[in-house]
Amino acid sequence: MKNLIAFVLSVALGVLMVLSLTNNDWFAQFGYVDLADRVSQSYIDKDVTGNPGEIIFGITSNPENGAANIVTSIVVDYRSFDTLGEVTVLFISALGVALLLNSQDKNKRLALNFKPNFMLRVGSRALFAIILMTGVYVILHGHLTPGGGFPGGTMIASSILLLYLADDQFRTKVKGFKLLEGVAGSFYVIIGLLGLLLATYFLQNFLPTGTVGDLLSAGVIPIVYILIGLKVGSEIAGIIDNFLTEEEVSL
Amino acid sequence: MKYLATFIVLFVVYLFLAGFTVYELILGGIVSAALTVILVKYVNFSIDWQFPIKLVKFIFIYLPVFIWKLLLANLDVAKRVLSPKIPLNPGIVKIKTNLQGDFGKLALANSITLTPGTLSIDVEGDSLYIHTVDVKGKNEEENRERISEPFEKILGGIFK
Amino acid sequence: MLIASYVFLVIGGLFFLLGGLGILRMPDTFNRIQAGTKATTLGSFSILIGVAFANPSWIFKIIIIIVFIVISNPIGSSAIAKATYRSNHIPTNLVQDDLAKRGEEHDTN
Amino acid sequence: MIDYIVFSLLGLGLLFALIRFIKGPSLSDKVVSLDTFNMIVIGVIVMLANLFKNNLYLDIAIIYAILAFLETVVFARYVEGKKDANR
Repeated sequence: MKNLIAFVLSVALGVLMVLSLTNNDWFAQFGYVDLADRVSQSYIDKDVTGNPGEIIFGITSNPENGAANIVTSIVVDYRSFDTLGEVTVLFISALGVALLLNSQDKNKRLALNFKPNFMLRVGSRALFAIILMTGVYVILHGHLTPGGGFPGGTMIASSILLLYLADDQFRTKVKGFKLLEGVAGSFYVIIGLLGLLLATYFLQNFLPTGTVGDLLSAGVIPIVYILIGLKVGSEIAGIIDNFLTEEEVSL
Repeated sequence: MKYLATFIVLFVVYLFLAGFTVYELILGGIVSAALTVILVKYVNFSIDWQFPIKLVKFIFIYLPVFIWKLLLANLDVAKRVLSPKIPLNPGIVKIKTNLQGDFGKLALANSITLTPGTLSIDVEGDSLYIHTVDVKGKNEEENRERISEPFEKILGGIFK
Repeated sequence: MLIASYVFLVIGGLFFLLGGLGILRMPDTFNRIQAGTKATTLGSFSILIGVAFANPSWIFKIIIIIVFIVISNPIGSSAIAKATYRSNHIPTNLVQDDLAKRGEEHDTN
Repeated sequence: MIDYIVFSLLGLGLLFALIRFIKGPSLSDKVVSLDTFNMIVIGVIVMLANLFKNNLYLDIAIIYAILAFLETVVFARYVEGKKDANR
């Protein structure tokens, strides 16, 4: 009985799919697509000859997208929805690692049978600040210099990895990471919705773009990059913590 | 006091990386203050009212000695590497130090690594284990006099 | 100014070359660590100072890089040395070994 | 002209470190040569910054220095944990 229902349902679904593909206005015949229906008209109208002029670092103000770094302007502005998906993929993989490696709440640090070097232990406490600040700098200047949220977040996570390697008693607050991750992810969506409200579409840049090359330019891009950096950093730090802890055996 | 030291370190690193404009100053201040509150447990920077004097001592007394020793070390390495038969008499020796603070010992160990023919392997309590290319001293005192004496005198004045 | 920059750059390149040669020619691991660490630290020092002479406005970033390298390079090499010592790869040509004589309680594996 | 000289010196250094990396009888020899290799690459990046007159390369140099240090530490901890992995 169950099999029969499943069979009927899948056949019906297949028929619907085929019908919708063959005889539908949205899926035109091969070669007969009208791009104006599928892509926003403003992007089609734009061409090289309509360029208002050169973009000069530090002089040009209020361009369409204020980021001096072209990769950033594509990743976080034009294809920001894609980036939201990437961040979600990272979140899901972190969740999978957490599910696989520790199913309980109470975990203790994996005991290694060798002590860390003294110089490494003391030096990492000093170098930690430099590494972390460099990560923050990379995140905050994502729209001006090479870098951005993903490498900066990874550097923050690697500073925490350094502390884990250099001190065999060290534990971070995993709860704080989870909270930070959730807050950053939801703020990303909220910014997207604000773009939908204040401008026309999801994740649109709704702040003024400023002068190219200034710290406060490129509208919403730095904010999004800060959120991405926090999210990536906390996720990777959480993964590192998962790998270096073990379940507390309570007999 | 610990908060102030952490804040200063973070702020200076940020400013050196980002440059000295007004926006950077404001943003760096905010970010460093926020991070200071979070991180103060994990770092152990400390500061007191003598810090400027120590910094001046560090730059003008310690650094020239350090750079001179680093140059000598490299000439020593060059001499060893370029001679057709490499002269070696290696060993691991243990020397005592009088420095107390963790950073003082770290600075001493780092300086020893970068001076001619020595490489600090580990520090335990107040004894340093050092691999040296050429064991000359017969006992601990002689080794100490040869390896760590010049730095210990200077660092003792800076890190107590 | 430019002459000083050139001098420092060439010195830095020579010391980097010396580091590579030391890594290649030294007979055991500890000596390789020594040669590599010293030569690359002074080499990067010298190249960075040369670049700072050529472009004086970059001095602050260069200071950060120098400070990081001078702190991190000896620490890294000491970590490798400790690891080499512990992983049963002690060179047999040591004439004296004080690290083996220390208390047994540190040798927990 | 001076750039050619410095780059060729750095390239020779890289070559020697690479030979030791391939030859290196034990794992820690390979880690040491990798450390030296990374430091020389930092020198190359700084030289590129000087050549192109663009200080964005210095950002890359500092990030590379940080990652090289972390790599050294991670490998050192790995070698330290393996008692007989070093042959």
